[in-house]
Amino acid sequence: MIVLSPSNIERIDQIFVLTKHWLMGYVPAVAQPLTSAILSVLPVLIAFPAIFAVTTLLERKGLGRIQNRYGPNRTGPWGVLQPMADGVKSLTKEDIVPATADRWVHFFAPVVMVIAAFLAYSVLPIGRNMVVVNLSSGVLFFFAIGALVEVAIFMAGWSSRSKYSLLGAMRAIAQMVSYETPLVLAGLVAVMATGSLSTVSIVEAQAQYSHYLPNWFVFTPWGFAGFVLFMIAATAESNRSPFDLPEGESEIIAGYFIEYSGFKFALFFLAEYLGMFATSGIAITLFLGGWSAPFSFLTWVPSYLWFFLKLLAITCGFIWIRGTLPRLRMDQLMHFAWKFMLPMTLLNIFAAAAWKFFPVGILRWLGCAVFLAVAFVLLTRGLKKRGDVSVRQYRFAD
Amino acid sequence: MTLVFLLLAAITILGFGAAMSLRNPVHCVVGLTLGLLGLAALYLQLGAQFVGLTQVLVYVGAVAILIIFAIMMTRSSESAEDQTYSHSWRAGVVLALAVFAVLGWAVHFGSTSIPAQNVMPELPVQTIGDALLHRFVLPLEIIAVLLTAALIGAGVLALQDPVPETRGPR
Amino acid sequence: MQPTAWIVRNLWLIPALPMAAAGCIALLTKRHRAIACGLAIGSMFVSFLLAMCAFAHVLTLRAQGAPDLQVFNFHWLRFGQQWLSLGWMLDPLTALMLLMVTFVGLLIFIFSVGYMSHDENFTRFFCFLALFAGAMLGVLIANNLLLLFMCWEVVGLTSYLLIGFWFEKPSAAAAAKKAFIVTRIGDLGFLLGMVWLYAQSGTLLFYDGGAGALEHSAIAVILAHTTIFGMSVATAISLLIFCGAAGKSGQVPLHVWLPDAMEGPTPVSALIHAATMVAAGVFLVARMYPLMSAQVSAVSITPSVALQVITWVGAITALFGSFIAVAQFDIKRILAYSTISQLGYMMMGLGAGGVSVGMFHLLTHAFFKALLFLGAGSVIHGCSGEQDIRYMGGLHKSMRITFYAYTIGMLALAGVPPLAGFWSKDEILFSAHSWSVSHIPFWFGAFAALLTAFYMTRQMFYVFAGTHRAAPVSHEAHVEDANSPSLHHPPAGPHESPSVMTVPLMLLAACAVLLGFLGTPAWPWLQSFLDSEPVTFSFAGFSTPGLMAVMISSSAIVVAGLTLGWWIYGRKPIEDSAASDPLERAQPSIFAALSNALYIDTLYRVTFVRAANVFAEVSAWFDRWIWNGLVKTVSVLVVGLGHFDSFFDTHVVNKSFDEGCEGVSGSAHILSRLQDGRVQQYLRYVAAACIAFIVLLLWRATR
Amino acid sequence: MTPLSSYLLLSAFLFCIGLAGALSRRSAILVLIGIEIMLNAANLNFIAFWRFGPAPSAITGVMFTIFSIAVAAAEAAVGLSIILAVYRRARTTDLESREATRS
Repeated sequence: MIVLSPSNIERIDQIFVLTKHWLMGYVPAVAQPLTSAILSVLPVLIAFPAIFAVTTLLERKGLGRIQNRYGPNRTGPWGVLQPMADGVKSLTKEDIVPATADRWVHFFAPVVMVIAAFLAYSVLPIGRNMVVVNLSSGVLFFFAIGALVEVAIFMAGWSSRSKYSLLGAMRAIAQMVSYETPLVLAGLVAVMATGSLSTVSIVEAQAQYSHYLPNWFVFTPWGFAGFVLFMIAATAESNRSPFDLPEGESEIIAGYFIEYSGFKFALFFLAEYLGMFATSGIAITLFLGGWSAPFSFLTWVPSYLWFFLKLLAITCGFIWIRGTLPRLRMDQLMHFAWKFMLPMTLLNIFAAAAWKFFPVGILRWLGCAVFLAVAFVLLTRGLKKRGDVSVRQYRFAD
Repeated sequence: MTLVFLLLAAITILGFGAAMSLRNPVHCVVGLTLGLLGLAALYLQLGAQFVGLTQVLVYVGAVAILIIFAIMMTRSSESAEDQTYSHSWRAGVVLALAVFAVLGWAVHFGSTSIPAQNVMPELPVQTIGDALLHRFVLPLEIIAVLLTAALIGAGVLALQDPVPETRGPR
Repeated sequence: MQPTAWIVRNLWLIPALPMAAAGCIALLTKRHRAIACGLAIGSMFVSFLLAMCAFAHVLTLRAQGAPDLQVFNFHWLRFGQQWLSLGWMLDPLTALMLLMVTFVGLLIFIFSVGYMSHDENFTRFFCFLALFAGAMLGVLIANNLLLLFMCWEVVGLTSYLLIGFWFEKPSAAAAAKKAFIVTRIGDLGFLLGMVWLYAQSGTLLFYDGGAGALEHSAIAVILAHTTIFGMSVATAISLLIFCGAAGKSGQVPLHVWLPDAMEGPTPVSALIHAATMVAAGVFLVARMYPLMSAQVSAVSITPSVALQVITWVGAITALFGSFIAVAQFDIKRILAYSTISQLGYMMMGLGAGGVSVGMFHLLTHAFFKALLFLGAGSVIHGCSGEQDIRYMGGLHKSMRITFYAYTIGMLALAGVPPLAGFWSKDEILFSAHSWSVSHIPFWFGAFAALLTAFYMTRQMFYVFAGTHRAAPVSHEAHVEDANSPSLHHPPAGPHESPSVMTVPLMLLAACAVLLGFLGTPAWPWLQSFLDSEPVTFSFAGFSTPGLMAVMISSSAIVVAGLTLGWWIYGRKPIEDSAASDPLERAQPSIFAALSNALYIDTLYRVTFVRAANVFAEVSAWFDRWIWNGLVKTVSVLVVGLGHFDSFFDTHVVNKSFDEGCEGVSGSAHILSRLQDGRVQQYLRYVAAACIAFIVLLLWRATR
Repeated sequence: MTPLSSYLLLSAFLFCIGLAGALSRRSAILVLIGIEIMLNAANLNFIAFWRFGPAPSAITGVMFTIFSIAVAAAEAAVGLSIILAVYRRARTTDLESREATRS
């Protein structure tokens, strides 16, 4: 039983950092840069795939509950060993490459994708002093890496020489490119508020507390709007329902990785989830105060735990949405991106800029909120009038 | 450092060379992407972090994707193998080599005088932002106008018969 | 310039509002009658309120003993080195006139709503009317002779438009032209005077903190010079400017337009005669009074030459107008001639007595003359367009209000104590009596007073007494115009006018009665207001030597005139419209002469007009044969040149040019080989060029 | 420590690769790619000069690169849409085919 003295708390919080430094002590000076890099990357390489495994199980069970069934419950107690089983299966499966496929591209596509997905984590501050590289323009780096994914997807879709995969790839790229703009613009708000592109300093800016409550950006009107918009765009970026057209089973069976099987398929699957975690992570970093505790009296809980808790919450949200919302149509998707998301994010940026110029106080808060609300109402009203965006009706078979 | 430089230079040359020499346009685009990434890495190695990342964001994220769309829509990837190089490609290569020779001579001749800075220059993003909004505000505005014009023009050119995927090039 | 009050700074609003209203109305279509008259009357009303503010401001200034002349000048445009600056001023004179003009104008506007109710050009009428009033107000507030002149000219223009309002009637058009041209003659003098004044004093501002044209320095400068006949430049300029005044307010040589102006609608006549146009002339003289009265030796007994001239002209006009008025049959013409004579009175007062005397009469006259005209208008309206007094009569039964109002107006005009006319006219007579130069103007004035009383009585008896003598159909020619009520409803006997017409009448009547008491000798408030002296109330004012005598004698004269009128026309009421006038029976020749306005028009026709025609003929001939010939020859030459040119073009220039084009296009054809749409070809050229360039550079650099 | 000249040589070489491609490819799209490559080579020059130049604090080189990237993006967008328009007419992007050059 350890005593929760401040020093102990500090130790627990920084345990991984301390461990790394302790290990570095044994390494000769020549190899130190490389080793330190490896020691920083390794935890990421271990932790997130593990989370991925857990999440698959969570998703399947959650969806099961939502769809009023049990989900996996055979392997192991309550089916907890299901991820293992899946992993083993996908590793042992035969790796089929279509005869007409473009071998090299077909091979490199999943590799590039996974690399990109992992690269994105290098700027995520998982905990206090726990970031792989603290780039002075980390957010930019994150979005830049996001661009790499698109190329990978295209490679995958095109190299398979199958109309389904090509269509899926094209859909995916169009969608990701269209939603990248609102994603970046929505994220820009936090950067504006902090005045820095470095993820670490963004989190530190949010980690201060004004009695009990932290000043996370999500608690400001523009922050909240930005967070919502960002999450919508992120859902589209990571091709999840309701924006899962690229792999819409009912239309193009599995989209761009229809021709992949076995390990490569697993890689794609992994990359998808890693991408989702990464975008959630950046959302946490930008709006939910990264590893900072939600209440000042909870700061004794280690920071990384907070990060992963938030990540878990957002993941559950993703799953919930996936289980709830049906898929959009392509034109609806595009209309939504260009006619709603883009103007809204721009207005949000305007609001955030105005926020800087008004004196601190409830009045500023209210004014900003009213401005955004009015903008939202007017925009949706206008779009509904023009019939670009409409409330969807569900028609049940009767 | 030199090792890193050689590695990146090799990657870049490899990528661009592939982009310019491969027969299949899609391979060319992949090569181009590789080269662009290498170049971006070179920028990073030179300490221009912001530029490098912008390079990736713009070129890989936008230009390469755009080219991909163009290829897809012009069906260039199914073009016959025999007509990838123009008849006078030799002349082109010769010319290029000549240019390289001249440039190399120029570099060799010119770059003796400049002393090499060993200190890595500091380039925070704030500096760039300030410069953009103070010293370079006029070019910035002009670029903004240019981009708008390009957006509209490209939209008008490309949207003659609207294809769902090609709405407004980014 | 000391911080000026709000009202002084924004005095321009007063004329600007009616003008703006006119502009708005001009944009309306014929259907928007309500908007039109609403706009006009509303604007006029607001100006009236503003005028009251101005008046109050002057009064307060007076109460504080501050200088009650406030100016607001501003640079307008610069030519050469110097600025031409305009401005407006507020002094007792302006304030008083503003109040009068806006008030009377307002009443006349209201009246015309009823009078013009049947006219289809209602909106146009109100547009002109508003513009007219606005221009007049501009004349009043102007602190710059140029600004005044502009507004003056606008007044002239609008008078032209309004007199010729029923232009489809040739006589109206002719009258309009006449008014315009005759006043132009005067304005020419005015313009000359203005230019001369500018040349002399270098400024046209009246008052400019010591630098104005009407202030001692400038006047001293002007006085210093003398011109032909040894009269000082000041006199010359004054006389020239007085020409303008005479033209506008119909002094004798230039009075001919005024009676014809009766062709316009009656409210216009009222406006012209009572409030605006003719008053403008008198006002101008009053405004320029410092210049007019300037003379070299300040302490001389006799007034300046200009004032003497003004007095004489005024006296003659007074007598002249009243003479002619005796023999007229058109109700409005009678009033017109009486206006002429009254204007004469005013001029005489200005000349002999000074600003206050003349302006006092101008003020009272404005009210009762407006009253008379509107009354006449009401009568004409009631008699469905009849204007000839021989075909009226007995209206006192059918048109009670009009009758009483008219009676009051008539008595006031005749100068029966204690009505307004009495006091003002008496002032003038007294000042004429005590004029140092000669007594003749006084006798003229007295006789004119007698005649005035006489012809007004005559008119009264003709119009209201006796029985109604409806016009036979043959007299449609007399009917006012095509648009008049007569066409809309056949003459169904005389009837009282609607209240929109009678209410102004009553208001004016009240003023006509009461206004005189502002200027009684016992309590000469108005005079002192204008001359900015302290006012005292004491009956000692009556004890001025000679005043009582003049008063009694003038009253006696008036009574005599009235009785004479009654004797001739009143005893047995006129039954027959065809019956000739008693005077005519007595003295046919004189009467004919008078009824033809002493043949002045004829005189002008045979002299000036004919001369003009002859000159026109001559110049036409000159034009046709001399200038035209010149032009013809020149044109022939030019055409020949043109032919030569075209020949040259076709055979020399074009040919060579075509050759050139051939060459260019041929070479371009050769060059275009380079520009086949082969992008890479271009690129190669570029690459080669850049190689060459760099090589050149390096080569230059190395050695 | 890599000297400036090596960067310059590299950029010169990349430039020539781009030039050679632009000169010798038939597909308009690939010519465009070649042009992009040349632009990038130039950018590398700017960055290198900024890095090794006498006054790195004057960030003109970086700025120029940023602007040229923006311009290049615009140029790519317009160029590609022109190619699309041409393709609609001539059904080809081959620069040496008569239809493409004519339309």
